[in-house]
Amino acid sequence: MAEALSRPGKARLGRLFVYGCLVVVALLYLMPLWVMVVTSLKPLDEIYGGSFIGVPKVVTLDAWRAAWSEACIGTECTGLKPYFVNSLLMVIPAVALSTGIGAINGYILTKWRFPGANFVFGLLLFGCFLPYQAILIPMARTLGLLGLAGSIPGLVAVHASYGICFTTLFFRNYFVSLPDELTKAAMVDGAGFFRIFWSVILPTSIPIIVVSCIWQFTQIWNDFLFGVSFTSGSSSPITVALNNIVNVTTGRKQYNVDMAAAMIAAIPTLVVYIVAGRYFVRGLTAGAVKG
Amino acid sequence: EGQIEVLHHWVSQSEVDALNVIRKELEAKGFEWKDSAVGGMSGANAQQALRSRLTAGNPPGAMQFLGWEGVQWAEQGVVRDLNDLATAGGWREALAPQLLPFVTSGEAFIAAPINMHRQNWVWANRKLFDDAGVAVPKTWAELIETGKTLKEKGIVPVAMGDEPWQIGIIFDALLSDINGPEFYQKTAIDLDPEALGSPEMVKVFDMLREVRGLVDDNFVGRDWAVATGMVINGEAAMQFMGDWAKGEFLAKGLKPNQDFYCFATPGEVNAFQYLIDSFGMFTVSDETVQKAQVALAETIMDPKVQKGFNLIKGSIPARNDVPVDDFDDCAKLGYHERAAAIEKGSMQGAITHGFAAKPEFASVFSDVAAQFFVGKMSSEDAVKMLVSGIDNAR
Amino acid sequence: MSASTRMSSRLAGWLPRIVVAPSLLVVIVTVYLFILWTGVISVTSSKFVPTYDFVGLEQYVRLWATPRWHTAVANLFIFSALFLALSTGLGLLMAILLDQNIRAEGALRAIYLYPMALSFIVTGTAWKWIMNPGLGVQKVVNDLGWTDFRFDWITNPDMAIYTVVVAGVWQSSGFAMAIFLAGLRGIDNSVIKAAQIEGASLPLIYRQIIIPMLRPAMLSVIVLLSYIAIKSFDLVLALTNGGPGTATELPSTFMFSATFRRNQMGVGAASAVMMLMTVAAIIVPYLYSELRSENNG
Amino acid sequence: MSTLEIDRVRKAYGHLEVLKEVSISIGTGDFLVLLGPSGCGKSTLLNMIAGLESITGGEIRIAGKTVNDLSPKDRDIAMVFQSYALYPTMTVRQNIEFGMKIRRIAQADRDRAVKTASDLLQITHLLDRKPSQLSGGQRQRVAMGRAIVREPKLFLFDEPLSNLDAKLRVDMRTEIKRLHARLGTTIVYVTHDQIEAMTLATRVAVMKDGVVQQLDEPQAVYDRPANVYVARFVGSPAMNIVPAVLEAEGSTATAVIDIARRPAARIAGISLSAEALRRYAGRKVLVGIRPENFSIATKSAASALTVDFDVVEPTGPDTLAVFQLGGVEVTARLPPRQARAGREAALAVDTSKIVLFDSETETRID
Amino acid sequence: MSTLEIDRVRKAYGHLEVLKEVSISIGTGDFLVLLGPSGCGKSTLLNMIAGLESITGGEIRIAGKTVNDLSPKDRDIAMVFQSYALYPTMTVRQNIEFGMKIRRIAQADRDRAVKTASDLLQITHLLDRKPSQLSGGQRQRVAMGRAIVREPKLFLFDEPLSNLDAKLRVDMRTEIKRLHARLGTTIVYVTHDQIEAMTLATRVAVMKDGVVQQLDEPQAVYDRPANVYVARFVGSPAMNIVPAVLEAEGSTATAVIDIARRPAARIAGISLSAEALRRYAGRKVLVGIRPENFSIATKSAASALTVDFDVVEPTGPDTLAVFQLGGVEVTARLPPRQARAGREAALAVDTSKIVLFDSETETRID
Ligand SMILES: Nc1ncnc2c1ncn2[C@@H]1O[C@H](COP(=O)(O)OP(=O)(O)OP(=O)(O)O)[C@@H](O)[C@H]1O
Ligand SMILES: Nc1ncnc2c1ncn2[C@@H]1O[C@H](COP(=O)(O)OP(=O)(O)OP(=O)(O)O)[C@@H](O)[C@H]1O
Ligand SMILES: [Mg+2]
Ligand SMILES: [Mg+2]
Repeated sequence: MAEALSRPGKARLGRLFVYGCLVVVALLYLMPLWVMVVTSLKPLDEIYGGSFIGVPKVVTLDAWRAAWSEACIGTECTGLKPYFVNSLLMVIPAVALSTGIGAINGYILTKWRFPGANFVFGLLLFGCFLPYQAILIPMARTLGLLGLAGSIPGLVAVHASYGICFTTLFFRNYFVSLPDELTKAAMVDGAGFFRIFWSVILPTSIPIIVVSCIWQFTQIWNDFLFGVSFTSGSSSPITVALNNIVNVTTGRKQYNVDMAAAMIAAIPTLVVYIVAGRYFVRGLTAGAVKG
Repeated sequence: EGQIEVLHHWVSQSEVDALNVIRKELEAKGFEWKDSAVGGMSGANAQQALRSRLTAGNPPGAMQFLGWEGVQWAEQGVVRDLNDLATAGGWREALAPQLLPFVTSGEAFIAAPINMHRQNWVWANRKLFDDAGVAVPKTWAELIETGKTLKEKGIVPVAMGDEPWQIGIIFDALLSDINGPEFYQKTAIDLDPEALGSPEMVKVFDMLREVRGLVDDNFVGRDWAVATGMVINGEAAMQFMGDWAKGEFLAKGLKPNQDFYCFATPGEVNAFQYLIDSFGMFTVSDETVQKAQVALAETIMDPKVQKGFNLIKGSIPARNDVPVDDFDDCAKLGYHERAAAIEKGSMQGAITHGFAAKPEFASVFSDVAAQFFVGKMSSEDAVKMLVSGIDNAR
Repeated sequence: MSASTRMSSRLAGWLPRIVVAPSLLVVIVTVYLFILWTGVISVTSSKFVPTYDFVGLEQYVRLWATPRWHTAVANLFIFSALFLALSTGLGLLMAILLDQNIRAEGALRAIYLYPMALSFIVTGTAWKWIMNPGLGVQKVVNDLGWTDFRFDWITNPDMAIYTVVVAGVWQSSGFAMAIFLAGLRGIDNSVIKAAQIEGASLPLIYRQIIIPMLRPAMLSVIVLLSYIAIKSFDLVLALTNGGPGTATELPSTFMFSATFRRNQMGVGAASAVMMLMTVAAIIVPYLYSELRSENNG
Repeated sequence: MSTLEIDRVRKAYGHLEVLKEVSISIGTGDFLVLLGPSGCGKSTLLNMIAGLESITGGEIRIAGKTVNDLSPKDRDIAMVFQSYALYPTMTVRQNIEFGMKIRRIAQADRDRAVKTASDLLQITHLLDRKPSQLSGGQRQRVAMGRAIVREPKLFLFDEPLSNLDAKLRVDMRTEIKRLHARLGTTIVYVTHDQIEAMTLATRVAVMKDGVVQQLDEPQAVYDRPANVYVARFVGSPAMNIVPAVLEAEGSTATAVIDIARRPAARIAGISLSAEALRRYAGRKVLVGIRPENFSIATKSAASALTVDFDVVEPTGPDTLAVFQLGGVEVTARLPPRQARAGREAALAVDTSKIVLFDSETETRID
Repeated sequence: MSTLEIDRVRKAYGHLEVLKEVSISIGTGDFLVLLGPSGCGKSTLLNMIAGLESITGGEIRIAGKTVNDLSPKDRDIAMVFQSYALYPTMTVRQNIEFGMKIRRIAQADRDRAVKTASDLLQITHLLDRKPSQLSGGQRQRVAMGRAIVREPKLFLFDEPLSNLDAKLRVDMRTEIKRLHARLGTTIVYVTHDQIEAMTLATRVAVMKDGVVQQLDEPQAVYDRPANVYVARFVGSPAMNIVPAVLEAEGSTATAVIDIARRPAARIAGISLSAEALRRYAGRKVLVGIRPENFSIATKSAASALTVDFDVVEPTGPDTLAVFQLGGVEVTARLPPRQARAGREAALAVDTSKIVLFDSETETRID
C-alpha cells in the first residue's frame, strides 16, 4: 500500500528522515551483536583489563575455536560440537512432528468441522499460554512413566506436544482462508481424507509451513528449561552446554569464549531468520495474523 | 568394571581440573565416569535437573550436594546409605562434628564430603595498603576507617557485585563478627525470633550500610571474578569472598602476604564460616553402578585425592586429618584457624551457601540483606522484614 | 445400499475426530492435567517434593505475605504495561517506516527480527555491559564530553525494572513489527487514496485511518506480547538475576526459585496458579471473541 | 425413468430450516437450473445431491438408487464450482487427471480421456500450465474438463459463470449450452442470474427461502410466472407489477389503472377464465406487464396510455424508459431514439402477454 | 468552457507506455464514461485526473486551470472507488464527514451537508452503522455520499458498480443516472461494462491499449462504431462482423456473403458515399450487423438470407439464434418462440443499420 503514499516531488527531506530513523534504530538493535562480536575476538586479558565494548586491540579467533571444539563442559572438553549435533537431532524431528501434526489439526478444524471443533481449538490454543515452569515436575513424571526420561526422544516429545498448540493456531488461521470448495472438489473426485490433505491441501500451504517451521525452530533451538530438565550429560542440547560454558559460579568467566559460544549457538536461528525472514512476514500475512 | 553418572554444577576451569583428580583416580580403578554438568544459578539448575530426574525415576549414580540437599533427599529415601563404608573408613572421626548434620541422616551416612571452603575471607591488595599506610584491620570499625582512607585516595575500597550471594557473604560475616558466634547460632541456625528482632541485629544492618559506602556505584551485574580482577589490578583494595578467589591471585603469579593479603573478616572471635561439597549416591538397582558408587565414595574420601583435589580447587580438605604442608599460606592459615574455630565453636555453616538454616529461611536472609544493601531501607525496617519473612516461611 | 458402504461412510464421518484425538489427548494431559496437578499441589504443604495433604489456602496466604511476591506482581504490571506499550509503539513505527518503499527493506527487517532468534542466556551479558554505567553507554557518552550524562538505571533498584523493559523491547519489538507489517500489507490501497483526495495529510491518514484499521493485528500483537511478558524468565535471569536485591523479580522467576531454590513447592504452585489465572483472564475473553466473531463473519 | 429425484428433501442447520420439503424430479438429458437469490439454499441443495452435506429429511435418488448415505465419490457425479476449485499446485493436466488417478485408471486411458476432453474444450495448449497462469475463462474450461473426464451420470454446476466478466459470461454460456447438446448428460446448474437460467435450462426451479416457487420450462416461467415473486425475479428489467381494478367486459377483462394527474388508464381485452373473471370482477388485482410488451402507440390506438417519461436509458439495441403508472415505477423497453426524458408519450400494451395476480396471495390468476 | 481537458496526456511506467497521447475534453454537466477492457489504462487515466498518479507527458486542465502539479486535495474533485474505500473503523456519518472535518468546516454546516446528502441517497437510517454492517448497495451509496458532500467541480467514479450483483447493478445504475440529472455535476466514470456506458454516458470514450478509439455520444458509438474493435466491444451480444465482397448497384452497395452449402447471400441497398462506393466496389469488406437488426423474413422479402440455426437461446423477452454466415458465427436477436435449433429459417436484415469496415485497417467506411 505504500506506493499510494509516495508522491513525487513531496519532499526528499521526508525520505531522508525515514531512512534516518530506520538506520538509527537498526544501529541500536545491532549494538548487542556488536558487543558480542568484538568480545569474541578479544583475548581474555584485554577484557579483564577493562575493555568491554570497545574495538579489540588484538583480533584472535581462539575463542571461536575454543567454543567450537575445545571448551570444557563439565569434565568433557569437547566444545559445543557434540551438543550442536544433539540440538539438530532434537530440533529436526520436533519441528517436523509439531508442524505435521499442527497441519493436520488445522486441516481438520477448518475443512472437517465437527460439533465442538471450536471448543477443541480453544483448548489447544490455551496451551500456547502456559508458563512452562509450572509443569516441569509432572512432565518429568510422565516422561519417566513413558521411559523417555533423560533422552533426546523424550525432549522431542515435550517440544512437539507444546508445539502443537502454536502450529495448530498457525495452520488453522491459514486454512480458514482456503476455499472449502477445494476440499469438496477433491471429495467429488473421489479423494479421501488423507489423500485430500496430502495431494491438495499440503502443497498449497508452503508459506504457512515456513512460518510454522521458523517459529518452532527458534523456540525449540533456544529452549533451555526443557533441555536442562529432561536431558542429561552428553544428550543435552546446545543451550544447556552453552549455559555450562557461560554460567560459571565460582570460577572465572571466559567472556570471549562465552560470546563466541553464544554466537555459534545462535547461527542456525540467525540463518533461518535471514534466509526465510521474507517468507516469515509473508506467511504471517497469510495466516498467523487475522485481519 | 562399571559406569557411574555424576551430576554436578562445576563448570569453571579450576573446578573441572579439580574434579578431574577424582575422575582419574576412579578411572584408574577401572570405573567409567559419565559426566553430567549443569552449571548456573549456584547449583539451582542442577537441583532442578535432579528433581526432574528423580521424579522421572531416572536418578544419576552420584550427585554433588550443597547444604541441606543431601539430607532432604535422604529423608525421601532415595539416597544410598554409605554407613558400612564410613564405619570401615573411620570417616566420622576424620570430619569436624559440625559437618555431620550435612552428611548423615539418622543412622545413615549419606554423602562423602570432598572439600571445605571458607566463605568469610577478605582479599586485599598489599601495595595499596602499603601506599596508603594502612594495616590489616582488626575490627570492622577499623576496616571501615581503612576503607574511608583508601576512598579519599581515589581507590575503590571494596570491590564486589550486586548479586544477593555476594552481599550475603558480608552479611553472614557481620552476623558473627559483630555479635559473636552464639548470636549467629541463635539467628542463622536456630532462627530464634527474639534474637532475630533484637537491637543487635539492627547493629548488623547498620554496619552493612557502612560497607555499602565503601562500594563503587558500578557494582551492578559485576561478576565476582571481575571484582577480584579489580583488586589484583589495584583499582580496588579489598574484596569479601570465599577462598575460591585465591585462584585468581595465584593465576597471576601473585604471592600471599607479599602481593596480597588474605585474612578473615575481623571479629572478636575469629569466625570460620564454611561450606562443603559432598557427593551422595542414589539408590539404584543396577549392580555395576552400585559397585561404582562404592568406588567413587572411597575415592573421594581418600586423603590423597582430597589433597590433590583441594590443591587445585583452592579449598582445604574436608577431612581434618589431611596435612596441608604443600598448600599455600592462605590455605594453611585457614586450616589452622579451622582447628581453633572447632574448639571455640565458631566454626559455623554459611547461610548464604545453605549450610545454616534450610533454604526457605536462608533465602529470606539473603533477600533482606540484598534489598537493604542496594536500596535505602532503614536498619529497623530491614530487621522487621527479616522477622516477618522468617515467620512467613515457617 | 450395502451395509458395508454405510459403515465406511460412517467411519469416514468419525475419521477427523479420530485423527485429532491424539493431539487433543496430549494437550489435555500436558496442559490441563498438569495445571490441575499444580492446582492440587498449591493446596498441600509440599515443600521439597510433592506431598498430598490438604492444607487449604495456607500456601496462598503465605505467598501473599511474601514481600518478594509483591515486588514480583508490581513488577509484572510495570513491566508488562511498559513492555507492551513500547514494543507495540516501536513495532508499529518501524512497520510504518518500513512500508514506505524502502530500498533495503529485507536487510533492515532481518536486523529488527534477529533479536528474536537469539537466546537471552548470552545477549543478557551484552546488555549488562551496555547498561553498566562504568562500561557501557554512560561511559561512552561521558568520554565524548557530556560528563553529566547518567544512564545508571541498572544500579538503581527503583529503575532496574526499566532496564529489563529496554532489553525486552529490543527482543520483541521486531516481532511486533513483522505482524504490523503483515497487517499494513493487507490494507486496501484505495482507502488511502480516498483520504488523500479528501485532503488528509499523511500523519493524519495514519492516525485516523490506517492505525485504527490495524486493530486485528494490534490484538494479535498484544496477546502474544502479554504472553511473552508473563513468561519472561531468561530475560530477567540473564540481565539482572532478579537484582539489584530483589528489585526485578517477576512471577516466573519467583515461581522457579520458590520451587527449585527455596524448597517451597507449595508456594511455587500457588504462584503458578495465580499466573495461570492472570493469563486466563487475558486469553479466554480474547479466544472467545475471536472464535465468536469468526462464526458470525 | 428420471435420472434425479429429489423427494421431500429437508435441511436444517440446528434450528435454522434452510430447505423445506423440496421435491424436484428430472429426466435423463435434462438441464435443470436452480434459480434463486443469494441465501435461498441453492448451493445447499446441490451439495446435498453431491453428498457434501448430510440430508436432514427426505430422499435423493440418482438413477433410481437412493444415495442418502453414499459418499460423494460413489454417486457417479461430477461438479464444477463457482470458484472452480482448481488445485492450485497442480498443472491443468494433473488437475484433470486427479480423479482418474485416484480411481487407479491406467495411464494410457487417462491420457486418452484428457486428450478428448481438452480437445473438446480447446485447452490442449494449456495442459502444462498452472491454474494461476490461466485467465478466468480458461480456468472455467479446465474445471469443466475435470468434470467431463469422469463421464458421470449427473453434472452439477454451482454458479460456474459468476466469476467471469460480462462478455466472457455470454460466450461461456453458449459453450455450456453447446456442450450439453453434444454430451447429452443430465445437468443440475445453480445460478442467481435469471438470464443464465432462461438460456440454458430445459427445466427451471425458482427457489425462495428454501421453497421451490415454480418448476417449469424456462419460457413458461417467463410467460406465466406462478406468482409475483417469480415474475419479478425472472426477466430484466423486471416485470412491472401495477395495481389495478378489474372490470369484466364480456368474456375479457379490463384493468383500470390510476395515473397521476391524468384520467385513469384502461387496458382492455385481457383474456381470463370465466370463473376467475367472475371472482375478481370489481376487485383489486396486480397487473404484470413485461417491459418489452410496451410499444409506442400509433396515434389511432384505442387503449393507449399517456405517460410522462422520467428517466430514459438507451442501452444500444433498445431504450429503457421509466415512468409512473398506478403509483409505481414502470419500465418500458422501446426501440432506440423513440423516447426522450421529460416528454409525454402514448404507449400501447400487448394485452395477450399480460399476467394477472391476486393482490393478496400474489399468485397468478388464470 | 470545458470543465475537463485532457491534452495529449501520456503515462509510462519505466519503458511500459500505458497511455499514449490521450486527448479528451468535456463540458460542464457532461457524463464521460471511459470504457475499455481490463488493463487498457482507464484507472490510470482516472488516477491522473485525480492527482494520484504523476503525468508523464501532456496536460490536464480542470475548469481551465492546469492541474498537473496540484495535489489531489487542491483539484476540487471527489472520487468513488471500485472497492468504495470506506474507512472501516468509522461510522457512515464519520465517513461522510471526514473530508469536511479536515477542511475545518463548522459542525453545523457539516451536519447540514450530511443530512442533505443522506436524504438524497436514502441512507439517513444508516448513519450510525459501520461499513461492515452495510450491504453492497448501501456501501456504494455511502461512498457516493462522501463524494457528494464535497460539492466538487468534478466527480470521478472507478467502476463503482462492478462489485454489486446483477440486479442491484441495474438499480444503482438508474440511481446514478438520476443523481447526475439532479446535481448536474460533471462526471468521469470508468467501467468495462458497455451497458453502463450506454445507459449513463453523455459522452463515451472507448479505449484500447492506452489509445482512445472513439469519443462520441453513446448511441453514435453504438450505431456508427469507428472500427471493428469498438463495434465488437459495444453491444451485447456483440455486433456480427461478416466478411463479404462489395458490389456497386447504382448509388447503393450490395454485400455478397458466402453461406456454406447454399448459394451466396446478397444484402442489397446499403447506402454509402459515392467516393467509398467507387473505392471499395469489387473489394473485400467487413459487414457489421447488430443481432437485433435481423428479423424473421416474411415470405415475400427479396433480400432474405436462408440459414440453419445452430444454437437457440431464449432469454425471455427475446431469443438468440446462432448460425453460420460468411464462415463466421453470427447471432440474431429474434422475438421469443420464433426460432428452433436445427431448423432452417429465412432472415431479413435492416440494411439502414448496416455498417461497413475496411477489411485491412478495420476502420469504418462511410
Ligand atoms: N454450515 C452452515 N451452518 C448454518 N447455516 C448455513 C450453513 N451453510 C449455509 N447456511 C445457511 O443456509 C442458507 C442457504 O445457504 P446456501 O449456501 O445454500 O445459499 P445459496 O442459495 O447458495 O446462496 P448464494 O447464491 O449466496 O451462494 C443461508 O442462509 C446460509 O446462511
Ligand atoms: N504501478 C504500476 N507499474 C507498472 N505498470 C502498471 C502500474 N499500474 C498499472 N500498470 C499497468 O498499466 C496498465 C493499465 O492499468 P489500469 O489499472 O489503468 O487498467 P484498467 O483499465 O483500470 O484495468 P481494470 O479494468 O482491470 O481496472 C496495465 O497493463 C497495468 O499492468
Ligand atoms: Mg451458493
Ligand atoms: Mg481499473
